[in-house]
Amino acid sequence: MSEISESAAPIPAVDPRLLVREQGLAGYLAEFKRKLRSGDLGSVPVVLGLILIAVVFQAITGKFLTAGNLSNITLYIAGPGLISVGIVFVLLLGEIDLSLGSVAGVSAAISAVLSIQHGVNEYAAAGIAVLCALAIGALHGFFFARIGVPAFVVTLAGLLGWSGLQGYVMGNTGTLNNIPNGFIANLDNYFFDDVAAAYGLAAIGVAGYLVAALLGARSRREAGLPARPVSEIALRTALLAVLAFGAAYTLNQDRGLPLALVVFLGVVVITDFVLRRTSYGRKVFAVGGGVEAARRAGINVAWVRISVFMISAGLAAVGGLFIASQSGFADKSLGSGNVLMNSIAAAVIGGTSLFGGRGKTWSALLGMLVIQSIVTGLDLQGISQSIQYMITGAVLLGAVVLDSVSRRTQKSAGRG
Amino acid sequence: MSEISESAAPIPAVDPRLLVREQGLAGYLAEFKRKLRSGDLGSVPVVLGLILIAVVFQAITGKFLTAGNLSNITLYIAGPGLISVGIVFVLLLGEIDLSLGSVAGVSAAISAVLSIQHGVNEYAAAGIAVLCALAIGALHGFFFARIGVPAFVVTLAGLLGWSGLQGYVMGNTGTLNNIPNGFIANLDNYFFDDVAAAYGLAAIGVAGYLVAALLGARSRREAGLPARPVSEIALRTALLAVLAFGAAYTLNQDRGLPLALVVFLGVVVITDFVLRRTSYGRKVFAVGGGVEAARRAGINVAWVRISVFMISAGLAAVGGLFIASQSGFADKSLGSGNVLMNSIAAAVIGGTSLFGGRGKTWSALLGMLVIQSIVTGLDLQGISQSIQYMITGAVLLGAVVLDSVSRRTQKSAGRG
Amino acid sequence: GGSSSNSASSGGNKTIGLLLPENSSSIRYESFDKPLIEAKVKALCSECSVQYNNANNDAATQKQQFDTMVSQGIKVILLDAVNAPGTTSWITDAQKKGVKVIAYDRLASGPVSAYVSFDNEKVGELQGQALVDALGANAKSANVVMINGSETDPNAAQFKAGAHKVLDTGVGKIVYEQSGEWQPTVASQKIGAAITALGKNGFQAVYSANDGMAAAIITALKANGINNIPVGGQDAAPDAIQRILAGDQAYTIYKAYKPEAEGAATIAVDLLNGVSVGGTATASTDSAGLNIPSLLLTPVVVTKANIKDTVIADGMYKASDICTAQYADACKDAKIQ
Amino acid sequence: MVQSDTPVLALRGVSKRFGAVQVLTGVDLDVHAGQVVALVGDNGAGKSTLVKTIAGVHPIDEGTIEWAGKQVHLNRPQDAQALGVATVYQDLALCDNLDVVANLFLGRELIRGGRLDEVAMEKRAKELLDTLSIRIPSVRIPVAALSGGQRQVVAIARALIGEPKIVILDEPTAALGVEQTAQVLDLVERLRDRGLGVILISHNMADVRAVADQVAVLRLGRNNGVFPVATTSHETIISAITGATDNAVTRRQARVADANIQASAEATK
Amino acid sequence: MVQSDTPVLALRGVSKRFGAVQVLTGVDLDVHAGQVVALVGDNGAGKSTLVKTIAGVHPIDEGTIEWAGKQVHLNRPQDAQALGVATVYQDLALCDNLDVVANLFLGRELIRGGRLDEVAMEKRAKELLDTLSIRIPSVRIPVAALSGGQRQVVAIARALIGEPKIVILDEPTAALGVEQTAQVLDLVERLRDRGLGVILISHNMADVRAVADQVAVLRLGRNNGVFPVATTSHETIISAITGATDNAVTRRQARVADANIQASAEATK
Ligand SMILES: Nc1ncnc2c1ncn2[C@@H]1O[C@H](COP(=O)(O)OP(=O)(O)OP(=O)(O)O)[C@@H](O)[C@H]1O
Ligand SMILES: Nc1ncnc2c1ncn2[C@@H]1O[C@H](COP(=O)(O)OP(=O)(O)OP(=O)(O)O)[C@@H](O)[C@H]1O
Ligand SMILES: O[C@@H]1[C@@H](O)[C@H](O)OC[C@H]1O
Ligand SMILES: [Mg+2]
Ligand SMILES: [Mg+2]
Repeated sequence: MSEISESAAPIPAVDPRLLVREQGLAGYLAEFKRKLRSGDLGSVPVVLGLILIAVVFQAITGKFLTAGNLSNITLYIAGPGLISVGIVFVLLLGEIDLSLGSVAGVSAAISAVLSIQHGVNEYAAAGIAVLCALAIGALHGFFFARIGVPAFVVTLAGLLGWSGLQGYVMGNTGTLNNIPNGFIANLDNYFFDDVAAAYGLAAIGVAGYLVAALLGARSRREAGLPARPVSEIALRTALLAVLAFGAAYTLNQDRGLPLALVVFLGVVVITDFVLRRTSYGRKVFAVGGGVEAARRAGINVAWVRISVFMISAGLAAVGGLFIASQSGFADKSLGSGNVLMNSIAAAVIGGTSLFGGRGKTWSALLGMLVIQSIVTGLDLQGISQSIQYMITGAVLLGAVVLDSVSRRTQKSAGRG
Repeated sequence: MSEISESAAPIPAVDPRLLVREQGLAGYLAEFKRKLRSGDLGSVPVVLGLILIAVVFQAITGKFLTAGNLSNITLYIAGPGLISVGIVFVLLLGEIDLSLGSVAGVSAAISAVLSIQHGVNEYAAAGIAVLCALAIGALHGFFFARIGVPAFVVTLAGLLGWSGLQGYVMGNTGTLNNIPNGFIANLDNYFFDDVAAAYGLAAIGVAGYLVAALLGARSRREAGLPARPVSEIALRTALLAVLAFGAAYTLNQDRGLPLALVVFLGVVVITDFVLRRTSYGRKVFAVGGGVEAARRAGINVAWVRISVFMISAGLAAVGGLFIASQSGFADKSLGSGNVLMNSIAAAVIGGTSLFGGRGKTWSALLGMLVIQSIVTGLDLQGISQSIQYMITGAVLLGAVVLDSVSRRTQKSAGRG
Repeated sequence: GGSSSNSASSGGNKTIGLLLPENSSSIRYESFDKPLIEAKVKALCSECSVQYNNANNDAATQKQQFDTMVSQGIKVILLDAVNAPGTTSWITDAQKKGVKVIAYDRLASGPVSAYVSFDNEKVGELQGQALVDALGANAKSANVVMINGSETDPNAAQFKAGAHKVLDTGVGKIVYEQSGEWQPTVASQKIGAAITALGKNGFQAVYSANDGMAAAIITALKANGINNIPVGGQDAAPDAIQRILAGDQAYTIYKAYKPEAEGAATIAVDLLNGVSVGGTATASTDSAGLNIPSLLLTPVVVTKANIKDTVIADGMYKASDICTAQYADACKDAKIQ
Repeated sequence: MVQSDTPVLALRGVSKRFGAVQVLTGVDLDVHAGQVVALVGDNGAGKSTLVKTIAGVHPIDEGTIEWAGKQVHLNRPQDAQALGVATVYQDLALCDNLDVVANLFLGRELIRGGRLDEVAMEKRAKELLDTLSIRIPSVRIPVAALSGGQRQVVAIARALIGEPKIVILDEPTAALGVEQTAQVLDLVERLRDRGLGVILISHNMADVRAVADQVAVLRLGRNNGVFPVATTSHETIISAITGATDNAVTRRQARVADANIQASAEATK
Repeated sequence: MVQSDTPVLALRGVSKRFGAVQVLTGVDLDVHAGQVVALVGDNGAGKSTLVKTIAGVHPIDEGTIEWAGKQVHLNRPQDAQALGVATVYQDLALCDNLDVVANLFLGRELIRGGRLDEVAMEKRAKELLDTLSIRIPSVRIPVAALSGGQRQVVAIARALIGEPKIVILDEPTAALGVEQTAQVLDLVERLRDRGLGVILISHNMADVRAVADQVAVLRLGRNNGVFPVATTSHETIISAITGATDNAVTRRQARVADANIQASAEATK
């Protein structure tokens, strides 16, 4: 129906009320200052909070910023972090999944029983466990999307039911040690100790970002659309490079590039791509932003919901395997305790809304780093449990207050 | 501005499209049938689920419906039930409070330490504990409503912080036994063993309902508004009477009327009144239904939020005292574990929405009865832990599927 | 209803209640205690039955289960309390209704009729001593890391106290001490923090309060390139036995569940029949001024040297349970087949 | 105006109930290709409910819906979209969290190499919005930040993506400025000229008379007459809507005329 | 039309920015008691934003607001309400989960003996809705179940509870039927006669000319003239709104007139 353009009244391309950014670096800085003032800062407050936490713990313990400690932190966050990525998907729908700890537990149990007790190949066993988790997610999704049981109740039933199944599968065994140097044992404990690995990954990441940004900007300019100036792309790439190569250097000071970090980062990057750049991701956001509007747009809401619950369960299964790898075994209590709460908290601290339609999978990474940094910092200091709980609570609150205050400025300046 | 009515065009009183109910009992039944068909059944499905659970467990164990067991169930639900009532308030706002288990725990700890270790009068100690909880709730509310930190994060920090404080307050003691026959000891264990007590309460309840319904109907008729027909009031009163006197008879077969039941029922009735019949309650619903609309209506949203978090924390404190009474002691882990999840689940199972603006405090009672019946029924049968988890999960889901299926019919017939 | 006031010995109700605290951090409860007790009760009294509930580590839940049993008219209850010091009022009230309670494994406070257990402080002492032994000549100069049980578990405090009794004088220094909350992942992170704080050579042994945490600790140590320093636990879990065989773990504490469970079952049936328990409960324990007839068993340290003579000889595990393909060689070395 | 004998869309005896309210009772409606049918009626007459049944949002309780002479079942919005029904809802049905471009293409995103072709979508979005004379600060802000009229134009533009056979517009100009309204009326005429069927709901009789061929009146959920626009007077339609010749409109006109003849002449101009 | 010298409400140099968009720039506005000021402008001109600053929903960035000659600070809706500003928002701002009665009295419930006086509220609600000629199946259904026009009437009725000094109506008749529109226009006149100040936002020039005393035009967030209605022509106002004498409206009129003189005569009647 493009012929309807024929009678269009000429409208100036740019609305005169839009405060257009000056070209070049100066404009970039001016815009940053404006954003700072109006509180529109994205992830900056959380990152600042993270830096603050690191600096304070370094000052207190003198050990926080050692290569070994930072490397350990990447190992600790992989398992719960993967679960948290799944939770971001569920939160984007404006729903909750309470079962993910149990799903992680039952998956680790299935994989361990198959490979250790029944001699199934470890890769196959892990694959079967993930498939079981996908089926579990589909079941949750079915009851939620088709029968209409609130997700909270479905996944609460799942929380109970699957941890029961986990106990049942483990049977009288109780604990199954990972096969030494096997696939599961290595997941969270393998390091690419060639220095080239870490630097290579950093280089690929930075180059990938640069190429994508330049190509994107070019195709926008060709289409006559406003595009990011090259100076800004350069600045962002430089920042990314400092971060990436800094991390690579630090990891190489210790044991090298952890496999766990590669997997976790890979999952975050891929899911971020899926959510922001594919029509599936668009559907997830649409359902989270307004179920009825999404339905009227012809989106198969039930299928989107079911698929999201499958994704979250699948990622929880992988997270469970990482947790088993970290502890050295699978047992009846894997995935219980704080695992679920921490994963949800990470997503929320990282900036994903509990009310749907707003968030990104990077928040799982950022939030997990905040939580784990607090825990590890306090562990380094070796304080008693009660005091540790109190401090963790306070620091958690503090880390988010920063973000909230900036958002509040933004809100009072917006429609909200 | 009543003079603006002067030029009103005459409009027939009743819209011809409104399917007006026939007068009398016949009309009542016809409407019930219509509601049944369109799935607009309110609490009926949950009540049916409850009856089903009771019948099944009676058939299996042969002991479920004994007076002693039913009487015990009322004791078990009082503590978590009171917490659940507080959760209903929070859920009505569309928010969540994760700290309530810890608040219950820290309150019980404060009360126990004051009365047992420091010799403070037990009533005063309990009062101080509740005041502390109110202060805690105000603090949560402040961070949420004024600073803008998401309630999830504030109360997660609270969950950690207050359970840390609980451990700190209990110190090296670990466990403090209630003073024998003291105030706390009696809370959940005292029975009015005079048969007149239970029957009297039943009579007051039924008579109160009848008088209120008749007066309400009269004043509506006098104002020319459609009112409930007397036949319907009679029917409802009769149903209530059967239920109330049946319960009274059963309790009198055992140890009499439990104080815990009186308190729990009293709290449910009073909070129900506050939510449905006062302007404060109206404000809570308004904020839950649409923050911005409520704000523009001139409602002090921040104050409503803070007060709700105070109510939930205060009720959690009372719940904590009941739990201490039930277990016989206060310790470092009181309020941890399933307490919070069960309380939230009860509210949701009873029909309160997680998304705000829809629910009632009776759902705390109904939902708690469902959960506790499953647990007690399975305990009577004495099955192993894993299997018990799986059955609990399945029955929980089953109990809500009934409700969801009926709501789905309703939804497909409505705007939803 | 619970209105029956007949004395227990008149035999109205032939059910024995069994209340266990949890089933996730240790397999003992549903793999050993429960089946062993059920079998022994059946063997002693064919018309008797056992009603079992598990509290999932929640004291309030356990109280509900206790009350439910009392109101059903059960007259003898074996109670392994989630919170042992908190049961005074439970047992006092039950006693008034003619219900007899046996404190199983943990000494429930209040007027219990008998007590069957291992000595938890003794467990801690044995753990400490085993660690000192594993360090051998270096013990006096060794730095030791302690990862204790949960601060909310009263048993954990006793293990900790017992271990300290030995370690405080037996080793050089406790350089890092934290609660692992009975959670493997937590224990793993605590040991990571200890390595960061003290350096890879900063300690020479790790005390872990149980086997579950020990497994995670050993994994973390290996991941940090620390091999072959003594780590010990308790519970004699099968995987721990395997680690001991492989040389990864130094020792565990074996609490022989069979005599404990069977002794408890015997006492329970005796109480049900109104028979004196003196034949089984030969010892006596002081509990708030009361002398409780007791059966106190001695825990045993298990190292590579005595696996064959303890857990295998007692029939707790079959050799085939332990000697899976990976451990076949180690089994041969330890003369287990 | 090319009209065939079988209507593209025909409703026969359609009824719909919500709980205790019988919203539609035995409603008939015919829409031919190349025809603009205005659906008018009092507030709450059931117009929006009727078009939602056609759009597959609310399945009907009784009656039949025919598409090009064949009975169809419209149970989900997809069903109607697949036939070629594009709908602009009165409540707009936009996703507040998504930006203008994402809303325009929701469910019909342009894809290139497996990923969203944001450049092409953004370009097309700008063109479409220009056609409708709307000025939006940026097509990359969430629609929650748009003015009422801007939102409405976004919703209208949505309906023009794809190749519909029938376009339903539920009060499309309610929030629009004079210029935008004129553009939408132009648009309706262009759609008719291209042989599409259009259902236009509006309370603005001037607009209705300007573009509609037929006026179908709904009153209290029932048909209350179908009038050819060319040969029916304004008063006839108003009294079919209100159900009376003496109504607030006529009373107001009379009163205003009494009070100030000159002002009245201006006002109705 | 009783008018005093000091306006009840006066805005001086009001500016407001949302993020990267400068929505209002140095806007002035005067409203006297007993005066109806129409605020008109293109979609997105900033009309709703301007009234929201008066209603205390969005605090202003720059400029001053004077109430009866004294400077006031309106930071919360309560502040404006306390002065006597009643507002009907374009997006209505109703609580979807509450029923009609609860929405009408939200924040100003009638109380008797400590509890809500539901009977009195329900009675008063029915009276109010009757005044506005609206038919709503039941005042006890949640407003989510109402038609667009029904919801709008509820929002208008809300503004009449209490004793306002200034009533702001942001496109109050956008979703209303002919009869309801007439009632609302009557209402505006009655409010003026009772000495209240009224700000009326509308895109419907006929309505504006019918009831307004003055027309204030906003264009791209700036003042673009204030005109007395009686002495200003339709075309002048339209070109102040669109910023051009050649616009879609005039083009459309010319085209339609060419094509069909008779239809055109009918349509503008
Ligand atoms: N929160 C916000 N963030 C960014 N821009 C906004 C926000 N709120 C409003 N705007 C912009 O401000 C401008 C004015 O909006 P406003 O709602 O005041 O217009 P209006 O004159 O009422 O238009 P209409 O006639 O369509 O209702 C619009 O361009 C809109 O996109
Ligand atoms: N979910 C629902 N439950 C009950 N009644 C409903 C529901 N949805 C709509 N109604 C009622 O149906 C009637 C028709 O509504 P509808 O929205 O179709 O009217 P309309 O003709 O579009 O009115 P308007 O011109 O105001 O937009 C109204 O009386 C409304 O209250
Ligand atoms: O055996 C141990 C038990 O005694 C303790 O209470 O919990 C942890 C177990 O390992
Ligand atoms: Mg409508
Ligand atoms: Mg507007």
